[in-house]
Amino acid sequence: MAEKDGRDLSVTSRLTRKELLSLYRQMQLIRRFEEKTAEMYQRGRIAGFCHLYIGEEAVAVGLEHVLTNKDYVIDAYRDHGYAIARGMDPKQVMAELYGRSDGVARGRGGSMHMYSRELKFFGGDAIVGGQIAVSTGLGFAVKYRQEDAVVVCAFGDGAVNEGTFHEGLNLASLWNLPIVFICENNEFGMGTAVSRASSFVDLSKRALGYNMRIDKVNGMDVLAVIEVIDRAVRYVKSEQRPTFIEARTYRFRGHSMSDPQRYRTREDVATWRERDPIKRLQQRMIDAGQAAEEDFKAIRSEIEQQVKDIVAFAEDSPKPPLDRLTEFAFADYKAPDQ
Amino acid sequence: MAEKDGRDLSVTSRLTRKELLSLYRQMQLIRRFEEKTAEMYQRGRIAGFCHLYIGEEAVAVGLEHVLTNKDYVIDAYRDHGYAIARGMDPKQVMAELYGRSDGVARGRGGSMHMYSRELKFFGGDAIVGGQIAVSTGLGFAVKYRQEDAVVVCAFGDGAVNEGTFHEGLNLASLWNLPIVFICENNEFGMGTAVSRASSFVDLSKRALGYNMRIDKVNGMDVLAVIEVIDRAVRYVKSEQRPTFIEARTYRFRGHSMSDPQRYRTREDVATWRERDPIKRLQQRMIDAGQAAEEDFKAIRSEIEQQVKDIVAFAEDSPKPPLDRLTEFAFADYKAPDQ
Amino acid sequence: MQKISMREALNQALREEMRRDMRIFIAGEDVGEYQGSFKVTQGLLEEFGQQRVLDTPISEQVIAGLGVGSAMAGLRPCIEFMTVNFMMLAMDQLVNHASKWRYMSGNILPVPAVFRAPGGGGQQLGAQHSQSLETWFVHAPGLFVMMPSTPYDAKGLLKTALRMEDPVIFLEHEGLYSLEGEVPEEEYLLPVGVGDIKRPGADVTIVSYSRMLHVSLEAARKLEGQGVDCEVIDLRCLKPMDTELVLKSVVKTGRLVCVEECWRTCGVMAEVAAQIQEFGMDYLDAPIRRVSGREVPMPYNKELEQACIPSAEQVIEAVNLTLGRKAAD
Amino acid sequence: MQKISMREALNQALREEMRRDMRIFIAGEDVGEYQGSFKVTQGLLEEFGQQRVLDTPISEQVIAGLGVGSAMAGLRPCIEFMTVNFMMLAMDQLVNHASKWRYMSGNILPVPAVFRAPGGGGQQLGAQHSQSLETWFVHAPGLFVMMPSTPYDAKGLLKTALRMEDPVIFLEHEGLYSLEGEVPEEEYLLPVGVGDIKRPGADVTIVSYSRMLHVSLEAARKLEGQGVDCEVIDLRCLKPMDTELVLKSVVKTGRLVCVEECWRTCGVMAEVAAQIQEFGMDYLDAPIRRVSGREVPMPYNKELEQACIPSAEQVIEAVNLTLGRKAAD
Ligand SMILES: Cc1ncc(C[n+]2csc(CCOP(=O)(O)OP(=O)(O)O)c2C)c(N)n1
Ligand SMILES: Cc1ncc(C[n+]2csc(CCOP(=O)(O)OP(=O)(O)O)c2C)c(N)n1
Ligand SMILES: [Mg+2]
Ligand SMILES: [Mg+2]
Repeated sequence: MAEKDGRDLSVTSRLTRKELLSLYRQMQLIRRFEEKTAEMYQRGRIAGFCHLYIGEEAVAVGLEHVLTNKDYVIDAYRDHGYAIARGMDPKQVMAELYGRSDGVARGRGGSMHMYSRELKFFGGDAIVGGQIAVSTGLGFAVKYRQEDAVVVCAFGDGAVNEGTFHEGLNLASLWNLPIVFICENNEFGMGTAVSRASSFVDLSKRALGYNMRIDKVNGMDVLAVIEVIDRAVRYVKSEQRPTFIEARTYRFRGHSMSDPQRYRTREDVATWRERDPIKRLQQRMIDAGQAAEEDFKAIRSEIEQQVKDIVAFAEDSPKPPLDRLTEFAFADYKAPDQ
Repeated sequence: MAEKDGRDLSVTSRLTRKELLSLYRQMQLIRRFEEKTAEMYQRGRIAGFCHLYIGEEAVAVGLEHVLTNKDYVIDAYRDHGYAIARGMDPKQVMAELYGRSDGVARGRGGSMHMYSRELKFFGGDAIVGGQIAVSTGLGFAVKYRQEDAVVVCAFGDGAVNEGTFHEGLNLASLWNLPIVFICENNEFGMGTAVSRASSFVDLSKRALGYNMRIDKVNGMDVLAVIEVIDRAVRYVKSEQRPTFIEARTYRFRGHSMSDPQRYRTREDVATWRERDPIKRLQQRMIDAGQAAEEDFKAIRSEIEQQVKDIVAFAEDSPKPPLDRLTEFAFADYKAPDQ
Repeated sequence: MQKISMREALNQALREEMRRDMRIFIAGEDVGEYQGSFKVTQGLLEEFGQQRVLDTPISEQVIAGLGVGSAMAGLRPCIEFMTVNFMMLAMDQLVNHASKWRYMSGNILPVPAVFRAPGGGGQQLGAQHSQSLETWFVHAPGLFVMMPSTPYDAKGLLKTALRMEDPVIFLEHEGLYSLEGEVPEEEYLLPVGVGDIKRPGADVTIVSYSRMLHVSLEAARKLEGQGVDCEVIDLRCLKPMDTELVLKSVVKTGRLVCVEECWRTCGVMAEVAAQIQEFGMDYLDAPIRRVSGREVPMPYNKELEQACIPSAEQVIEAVNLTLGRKAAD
Repeated sequence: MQKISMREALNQALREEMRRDMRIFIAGEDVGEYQGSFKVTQGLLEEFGQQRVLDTPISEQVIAGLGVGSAMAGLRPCIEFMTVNFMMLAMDQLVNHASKWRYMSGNILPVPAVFRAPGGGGQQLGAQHSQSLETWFVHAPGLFVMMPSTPYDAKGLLKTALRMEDPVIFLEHEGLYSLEGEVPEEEYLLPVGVGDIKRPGADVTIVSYSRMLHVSLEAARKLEGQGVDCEVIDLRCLKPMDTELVLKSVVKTGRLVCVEECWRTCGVMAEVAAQIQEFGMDYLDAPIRRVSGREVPMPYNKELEQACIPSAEQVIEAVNLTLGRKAAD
């Protein structure tokens, strides 16, 4: 097992001020994007299930700092943050939430279904654990074509109990697929605490049965995430073996938009809010004299404008025309001879 | 982990000559039953898939030596040996293979589907790993009714790679279900060697992720099986926790009746035949002066007669009447009001 | 009579049966502490305790297997799938196991288990969360399938289901949980496989079930204004299916429109149409028409989604077609 | 022309397409070293190597997921399930994933994967191993479903399937692998969704597919002796389904008998019957009859099993019924 998170700072200690501010910017953008999403959901502009990434931003942002556009990413339904961190246009992500033609899935997908072929972002899977099975196919393709790339497959603590987790990790290990499995342990699968769903509370132990390298990281610390992912990606590429990482994190909001959250206390949430990954990075930079409060303020106000533009874009985007309802069901095949 | 198999002989050292001979008798009965089954299959009296237990007899017989009729057993499709060891009438098992009315499932089930309600034998599941999911329900019922019993769930090395294995072991551990999971590792799932299907070749390691007691046993030594199962059953009852056991064994015949067996050599099979569990027990008793060749010969000739009677019974059993084809599809409900 | 919601009716059914029969327990994802993702199991953990109301991990195969095994061992499991969409993960336990064990064992191991799940579309939940999969279960022998449209039917059928000796797939519609209706204070059960005439009429028969029953009733009300008197039949149970009742009605009306939310091809109404033309062709004055869910994965966008789900307008159009009041589309 | 078995025809299709397109690979349980449990992949490991012919663990969900993911990433997986019965374990990957991804992603992530499986009854394999599950796939939008009855069709359709841009469920019948038939030496493809008249006739239309096509032909031969001239149509593709061809035939014959091995309720032929009565009622001189698999879990006993599978006698009886030559049963 690799060293504990944050101990080895060989990668992040070399990050420039600009790079650090960029991490801040991305996390803050996701945060504000999600807050805006919640607001527009309350106002009835967005509907369906909608799972916010607030509190967990360091995982996707740290991850994407390491990945390149050669790499592949697949995720569950809590995917807005992943899509934005991957580099997808937040306007198009918002337009998808609005169900509009300019949405990444042209309004067909919705909150749980963000995709980009160019950016190799494969979703957005609303079936818990489904993407783990799919990720083996991505990993196989990378290996088959001998690409210099890794596949990252992210899922929640709840997904660890699905059969797909087991079948997927076994196959990945057996076939030496270049996959980084990341379990975002945010302590709950909907209203069920990890201790009430998993035979080990320490989820990294759930991967013991696959002859696979295991690592853990504090998912509230973007620099720790970068270190651990960097090591993971280098390991996967050099050894041509998959790896499993447990990221400890927390969602500050409910599971989706209508969650009374009786399964946890306000104090629990408050405790975790103190570990806010955005504040943490800010404080760290201030303490190290790398930036001042003004710098962050400036970024935040830029983002305010950006988020306004994002919403305006979605508001203006046309609805998909009704007469194109069945388009995309299939490729265009010649109609059967009559 | 418990001690290695065969080391602690606290239980089997107390076995009487009579008990030991009874173990021999049961293994030999299963062996001859299966050989007869193969013969009658070749003669077209039995059809469909037919998986013989030859070579693996020590596992079911050792197991059943420890279990009582309070306990529950569920197994896969290689189930003739389990059914007989459980105490089911071999005549009715054979009649089932013949598809006759006196069969344990009245000719509806066939080779892969032996059952007995009285003896709490739940099958007989032809879906690899399916019985692992079902066994959690048996375990739950035992616990719910606070019975002084365990559930034994047996499956092959191939089943370890199914999602049901993962979901089942996690739930059993999480809910403290009284289940003994036995993996009969006979080195192959059909034509696929364990090393080509599992990320750990040591299958006991595949259970590491469930916070569960793990044990191993030489499944070719009936006494070792008894020791290990005895410990397991006592553990499950006293701790109210499940346990996992890997039994190393080998099938001397093909996977089912039409298997060219290109995936292994004659030498491999010959090596394992030297470890024949029946011969092993016989030799051990002879070496210990507990019995002579004559004793075994007498038993074998009794069994010859018994097997003849078994076949005669099946041959004479009537075929299920055609007009009762849809019987048993449902309980008898009142027809809808007209 | 009390006027209660479908949600409450189901809750009462569970509560009453659990009081009656200690063998019944409930298990599923978030059915306990969270009170059920659609709150059908609200308060049951409190009343019956952790031993009888169990939150499971997200492990659909083993949730189903828990039902199969415990039922074979003599309990009466009532398993909740968070939605029908996830039953896909459990098809093997439901169809290779639950539906077959009684027969395959020559009648010695029945599986008296109820598998409940909410489903259907209309909430903009996207393609993986808006399905109506009843057809798959109806197709498989050995399963009973119930799909009620009113609080009264829901309570009576669920209570019946929990007393049956065979596996029952009990499907609820997410869009109906808040629907209110009259339910007797005193105990009652409903028979298995018996449809119900929800609105008598003379001109055209409309057959439906679950949420589409209400769409059919809406269409019937509107058609009344146009002088068309529709008889609206609720199948309630899909297996066994009371096509006798439909046939009787068709003998009277000579016209049949079938309304379902599920996909058309090989859907529930394909069976109704196939049977009615076989046994009632002489009585039919027009071809049987089906109004079904559009055959695409459900789109998220609201207007697109609504266009996929049968509407009263579509039902009216189909009725008019069978009456020859407009040209075929 | 060569005369080869269905098994060999399928093997040729795989071989030719794999030579043509490096993106194609084969994966499944025992497809490589064991040469396939029904020997369809015989010799392919030898020719194409371990990189392109892969034995998998017994993990149906991930076998299907491997197909979905690699197809989205640009490969052309040809996944073999050991039998269709085990596809139940993969329904979520096939229907919640493969069938939906193109649409759900607004057309950016198609899933060009072929999922093959043998199936059907008649070998005394018992209830869990004798099923015909095509209906489930036909019901789900986003999937193509092929189910050929001859070596010629099998080869042409499988080659086509491997060149398509969408997921194809390709179902083979265990009872047909050894069936021989003429197959051209030169390359050919078959169009998608086009049925085939396997025997022209004037009096009654019999529609079928897969092994039941041969039972239908046998019935037609026998009926010829009784002076009845049957047209026998092979659907070949079940989705899209060439009901146009059936309708055209019914316009001519006025009578239709549908023959399927799967369970009747909501089966493939329920759809055919529902469509033909809708669009062809005016041409029908008698109700459409279905001959289907009996609705029980398949029994092991040979006579019971045979009684569950449609026979030529049953088809003849149904044809006679539509001709009014005997009273309805
Ligand atoms: C197969 C399946 N079962 C159940 C659900 C319903 N469901 C949606 S999210 C969720 C909780 C998942 O928790 P986790 O994996 O921890 O992810 P998180 O939401 O915490 O990010 C559940 C049970 C589903 N979508 N898919
Ligand atoms: C779900 C499922 N997949 C595939 C099969 C086909 N199959 C039958 S037995 C078998 C091999 C199982 O091997 P193992 O679990 O080691 O048991 P063994 O036969 O060695 O006793 C396979 C793949 C099946 N019956 N069920
Ligand atoms: Mg979680
Ligand atoms: Mg094995």
